[in-house]
Amino acid sequence: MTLNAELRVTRGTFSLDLDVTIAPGEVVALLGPNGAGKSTALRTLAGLLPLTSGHITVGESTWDGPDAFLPAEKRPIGVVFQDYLLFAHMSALENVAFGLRSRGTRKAEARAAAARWLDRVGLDGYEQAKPRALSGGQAQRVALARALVTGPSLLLLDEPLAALDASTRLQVRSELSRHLADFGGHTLLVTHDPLDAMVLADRLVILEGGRAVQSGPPAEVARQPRTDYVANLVGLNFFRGKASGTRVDLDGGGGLTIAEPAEGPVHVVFPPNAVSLHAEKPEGSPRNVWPVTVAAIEQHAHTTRVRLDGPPDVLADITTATLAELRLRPGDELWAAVKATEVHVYPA
Amino acid sequence: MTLNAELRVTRGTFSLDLDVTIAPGEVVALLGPNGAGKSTALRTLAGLLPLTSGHITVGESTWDGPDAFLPAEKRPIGVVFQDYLLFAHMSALENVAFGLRSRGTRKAEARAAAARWLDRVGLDGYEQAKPRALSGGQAQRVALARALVTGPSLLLLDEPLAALDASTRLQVRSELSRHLADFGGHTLLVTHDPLDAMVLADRLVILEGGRAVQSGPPAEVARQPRTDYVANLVGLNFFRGKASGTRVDLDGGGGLTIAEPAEGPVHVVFPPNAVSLHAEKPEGSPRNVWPVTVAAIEQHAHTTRVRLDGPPDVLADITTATLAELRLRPGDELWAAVKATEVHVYPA
Amino acid sequence: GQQAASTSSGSQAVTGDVTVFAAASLTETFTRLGEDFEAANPGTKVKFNFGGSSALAQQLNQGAPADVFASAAPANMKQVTDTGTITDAPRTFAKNSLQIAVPKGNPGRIAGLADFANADRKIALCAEQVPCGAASRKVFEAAKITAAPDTLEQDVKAVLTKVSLGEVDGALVYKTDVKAAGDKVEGITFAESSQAVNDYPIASLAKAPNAAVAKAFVDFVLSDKGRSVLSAAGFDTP
Amino acid sequence: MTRNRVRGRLPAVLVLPALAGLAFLLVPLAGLVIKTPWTSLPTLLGAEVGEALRLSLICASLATVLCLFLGIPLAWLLARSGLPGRGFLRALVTVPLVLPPVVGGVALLLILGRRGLIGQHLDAWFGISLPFTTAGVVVAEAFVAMPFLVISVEGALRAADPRYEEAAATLGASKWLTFRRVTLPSVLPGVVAGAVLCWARALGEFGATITFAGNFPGETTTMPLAVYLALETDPDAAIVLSIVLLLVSVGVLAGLRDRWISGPT
Amino acid sequence: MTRNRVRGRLPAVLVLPALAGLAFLLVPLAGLVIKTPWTSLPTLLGAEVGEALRLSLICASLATVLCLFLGIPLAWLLARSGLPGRGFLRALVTVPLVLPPVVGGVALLLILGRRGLIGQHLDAWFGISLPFTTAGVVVAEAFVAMPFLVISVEGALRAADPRYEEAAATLGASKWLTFRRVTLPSVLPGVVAGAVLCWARALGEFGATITFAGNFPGETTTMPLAVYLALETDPDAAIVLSIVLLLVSVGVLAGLRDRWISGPT
Ligand SMILES: Nc1ncnc2c1ncn2[C@@H]1O[C@H](COP(=O)(O)OP(=O)(O)OP(=O)(O)O)[C@@H](O)[C@H]1O
Ligand SMILES: Nc1ncnc2c1ncn2[C@@H]1O[C@H](COP(=O)(O)OP(=O)(O)OP(=O)(O)O)[C@@H](O)[C@H]1O
Ligand SMILES: [Mg+2]
Ligand SMILES: [Mg+2]
Repeated sequence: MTLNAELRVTRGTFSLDLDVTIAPGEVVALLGPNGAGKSTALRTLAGLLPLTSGHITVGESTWDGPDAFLPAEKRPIGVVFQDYLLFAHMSALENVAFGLRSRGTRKAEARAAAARWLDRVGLDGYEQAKPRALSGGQAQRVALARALVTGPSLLLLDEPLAALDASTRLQVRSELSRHLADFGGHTLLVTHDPLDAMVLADRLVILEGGRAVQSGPPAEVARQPRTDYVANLVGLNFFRGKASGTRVDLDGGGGLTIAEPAEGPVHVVFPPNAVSLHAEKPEGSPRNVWPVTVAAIEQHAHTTRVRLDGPPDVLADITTATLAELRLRPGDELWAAVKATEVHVYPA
Repeated sequence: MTLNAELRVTRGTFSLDLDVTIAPGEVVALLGPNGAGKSTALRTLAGLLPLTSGHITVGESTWDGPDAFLPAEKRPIGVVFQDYLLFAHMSALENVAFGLRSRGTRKAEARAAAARWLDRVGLDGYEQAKPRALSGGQAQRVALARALVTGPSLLLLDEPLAALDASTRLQVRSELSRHLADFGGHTLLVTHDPLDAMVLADRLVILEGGRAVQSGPPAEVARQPRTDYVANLVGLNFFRGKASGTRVDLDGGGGLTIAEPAEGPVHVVFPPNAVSLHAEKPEGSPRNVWPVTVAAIEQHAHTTRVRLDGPPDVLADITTATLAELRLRPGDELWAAVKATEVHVYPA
Repeated sequence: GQQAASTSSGSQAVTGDVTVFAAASLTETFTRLGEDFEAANPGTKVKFNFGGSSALAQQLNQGAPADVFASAAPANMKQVTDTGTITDAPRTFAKNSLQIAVPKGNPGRIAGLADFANADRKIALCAEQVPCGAASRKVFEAAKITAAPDTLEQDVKAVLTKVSLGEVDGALVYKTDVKAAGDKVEGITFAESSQAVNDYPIASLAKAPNAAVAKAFVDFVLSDKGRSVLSAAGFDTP
Repeated sequence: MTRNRVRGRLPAVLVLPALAGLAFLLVPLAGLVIKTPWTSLPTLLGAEVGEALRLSLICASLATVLCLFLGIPLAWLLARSGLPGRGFLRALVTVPLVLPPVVGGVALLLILGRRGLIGQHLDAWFGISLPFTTAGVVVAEAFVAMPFLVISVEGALRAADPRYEEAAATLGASKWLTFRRVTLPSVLPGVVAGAVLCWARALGEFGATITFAGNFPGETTTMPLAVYLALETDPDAAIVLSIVLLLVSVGVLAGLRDRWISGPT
Repeated sequence: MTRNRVRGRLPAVLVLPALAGLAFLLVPLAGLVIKTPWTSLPTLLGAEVGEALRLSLICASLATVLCLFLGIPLAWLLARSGLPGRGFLRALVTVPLVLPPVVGGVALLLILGRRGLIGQHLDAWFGISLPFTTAGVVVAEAFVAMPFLVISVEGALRAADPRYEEAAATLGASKWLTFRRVTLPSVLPGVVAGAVLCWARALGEFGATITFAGNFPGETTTMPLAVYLALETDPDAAIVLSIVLLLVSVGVLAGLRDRWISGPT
């Protein structure tokens, strides 16, 4: 029972045009910039926004199409909304039990199952709390439990972990990952966190401006981003250019030498920690060396990220030791160097 | 005009007891697990939740105390709420202009300033959109612009970047960082993202269960976490133990050899990429070697994280090459090794 | 007051407005009388305030700016004279007596007052607090009948509505009302009706803003002209 | 430790008209209370008044229940169903408000009376006759009071965020379950406000009741009817009776409301 | 391309009572309309009826405006101020609903009449006398209709999320500005519902008006009073007049509402 959807819908000036297929047991992560249409896509799958054209079919049954529309309450779905939409007058327990109750489970049973799920998301002891007396992260976990408890065959999760703190996120993510592994249904996960996507998803779909711009297994997408957004997401320096042999002329100006020859329009990526910075023009092995100006410096937990104006502009991650040695300040003029073997090139 | 606060307040069964001091121009990041009381602390500073005891003073003036209470509308603050609370019947522009209008700015001027701020947060073209027609991340940026536009002397930001996509987050973060650098006021930033905290804050305060458990400059907190939550946040393996000389007996079982001798109760940390994994017990330089079992494997963008059961339990980051070589699966028995020089020890 | 009936356009020309508070049941006749009065006395204008007699009495006692009060019952007139708002002796300008009213075709086959004791028939009467109810009681006492009403209405019109819609088989109302109801209601006269004749008193107010016209209007109502209008509507005149 | 929690002064621009409004509503009542010859109270409070009061309370409460049963679904239909011509229907619903109550009573008689369009069949087939019965009082009061409930609840429904209903639908809840467990609780303050209006209006109903149901002590004589008739003979007594009615009503409403009225906290 | 968008059947458990409710309200009106001798309409619609209709519309609208000015702040006071004894005040506000309108008129006379507690001073000092004037009609209608507005708006305020007001406060908005620009727009459907009830009730007001303002054609004779007088002389005419009033009211409400009534979208 594969889910097959051609989602075409218009909301004001925005239009969505996205084809998705989700195999049973598959977890697809939908990523994209704000306003790309991720929540809109989820709403169409949930039956809250009828398609203008296109269709949604699951196995033999049509959920949305030219002459059929299955309303939301008839679809076997579980949704975590971006803003949770917990029922304010019900306790956390009642919120979670609601889906079971409305599908006919007896009260005691529904409450027991709800309590188990609250426990699984780390909210043991908050059964009786009303949503307004919950913190943001607690509320989000109630929303997640509410969506999962009914065992739906399509899970639609809109940034389900965004409000969780670092360690709860780790726990809930692994709880969710365990659940999804056992779960034969379809999952569509919207997230802005590349780690969530990498850890949870079997396949990524990148949406920009209502259109899919890239899709594939997480590792492949991470290795070969096709847009600035994706490169940013996976943390790579990304350029478009024209290759001839071992030389790539970059569209934004400047050029790079590569290890394996290529021809025609290509994408070029290398990680920030492949960039070394030098006060004097370095000699020797790195085959790409060019002058840069420091634009900004950001201190991360264990490294320092330096934003450099080129051309080409690059990001460099340097160690605290290097930072101390170079005494960087915005405006400083330096030399950037990248080994040709660290540069990955693939056809555009 | 330093902000000086002793925040003591009770909400249901939860009680907050937090002392904060923020110097002019300083950005303090408040971090902590869900339900730690971060939003509650912000509400007290905003004047939306009167203190039970304690006080809030800014320079000479008392905002809250035994015999004075300055209501929210009299405090020169700007707040981004965790759930935005945009006014649904006003356009994005009107939302942002509202604070200026209520402080007496003339209409045309307020709208011009609001439009500038919408532009700064990347929402050029969305001036007339109503909040319900905005995506989650767009709405959050409107909320941020609304809080910043009035130039308040105390900024209270409750996870202001949580809903932003990776690249917008980068832009807005640097826009915010530029703004905060020019800004002589006080900023309290709640976030779950260590990177936001590191990049934006001058000082971190870690809140757990309503109490501050650690505080200090970002780099220091990142180097010497004092709780599991903080270690998790900054991505380090963290243990408590008792040192005598170059040996530390860990509280959870097992022991480690360290490079610099120490005595008494200590904390021990080392990064996941300092752990190497071996199929056979390795000989030679690493001074800490112990048998482990693979509990879970997570694929990240450019590395693989392996969760290992010890004792001691550790996280290891390995390259894709090592992963391929070892063909890891949960349940495999391996040897973990960490060089003594990579282990950082400091008094508990 | 027979002699006073001679006032007309001639001798003492009166001008100005006169405000008359009159019982609602007098709406039709007094509107006519007002027009006739204005025609007979050019330069005068009659303003009416029709309402329930008791409500009018309340208004007058609260200082309403009126010149003349025409009540449907002596009791309401007394409420006003008691407070000194009216100092003149009120004069009776019309009388009314009861009739049995039945729906068109008399589906309940009411023959006379005796049928009002029959519990199977739907009967409407006025409540005892209002004049027609008080009159009804006197009638039944005189006829030695214990009536079995289903409802005690707040005024004659309400009773009449129920008769004309066929909700009740019979009711006691004033002759004038049966007449006004036209062909939807049939009237049956009965002997005891003479036992309970209702008087309609009229008087001008002590502080009447326009005492001369007020007096002229009262006289006009009591004149032959006035009587003919009243009797055309079915009232008995004194 | 008591802390001084002055939350800023209330704005005069709101407080002054609010107080003026309060005065406008309450001073006339104070006038009534002051001018009332309270000495006559004991003699007035006979069994008949008790009877009328009891009947009033029962009928108003039953009418309110009837209105809740019919009116809440109607409000939902107007607010949520997407029915064409709703604007017009909504305007029609207010009609019993505008209709002079006596005419409303006549309208009810035309339909439900002995010879009424429906009433004649009710009478012929089931032997049910509403006029001149306590049930008739309930019907008349419900007819007059229902628009208050419908319009209030509809206003509340329109102000409620429909996305919670969508969330309920994704959890498999039918429209009816959603309505019962999600929508209704979230508009409870509006429903309570509507029910209060409805009850109070039914309690004070006079014209339609006497026209449709007549006036027979113990069966259809509610307090307003008693007051009206008392006005004919003894206005002071009428005022005393009104005040008794008011006191009972204020007592009931003041006692009932704070428990039901508050939104989710 | 037209797509079949059946959003699931409407639940019978809601639709059936809704239709029953609708029928309950509308069938009696249909009865009136059917039984009305429409032939008499042209002769009836003379200048006087036009006058009464005009007066009714003007007075009801003015009364509604007065109620909005005084009633919305009062509703705010009851819902938001944290005043002690609000429950009791709220119950008192409903009193003009319960009071038989005639008694309400008497109460107004006792206070604002020429010999009234306040009225005598108004008369003596300013030469203002409300009874028996058009202004008096407005006052009487406002007195009777205001509780509808207050209770509806208060219900809406209670259902509204107070956190938006907190957000406005953090933006430096005074309580008054917050009320005007944040609270009021978010409860607009409730305010509109209240205003509609208020207007319709004022339009149909009879008892208090005739008692306090009397019944002077062109000055205080509104349509319900005209209907009352017509009932005395020609019941059919009264029904025709009522229906004219209804049609006008339905026309106004159906025309006005959809523009104002919807919440934020
Ligand atoms: N009700 C609506 N009416 C008109 N336009 C809308 C509506 N809802 C959303 N939009 C527009 O559609 C676009 C897509 O919105 P959507 O919520 O799907 O984005 P998203 O991908 O979920 O973004 P985010 O990551 O910020 O949540 C946005 O540009 C938004 O402004
Ligand atoms: N209105 C309330 N009544 C009772 N308890 C409350 C209320 N609001 C919050 N709490 C409780 O207070 C605690 C702190 O909540 P708070 O919202 O301050 O957490 P937080 O640190 O902001 O968490 P998060 O990261 O999830 O946003 C929580 O345990 C919560 O359940
Ligand atoms: Mg979204
Ligand atoms: Mg929070």
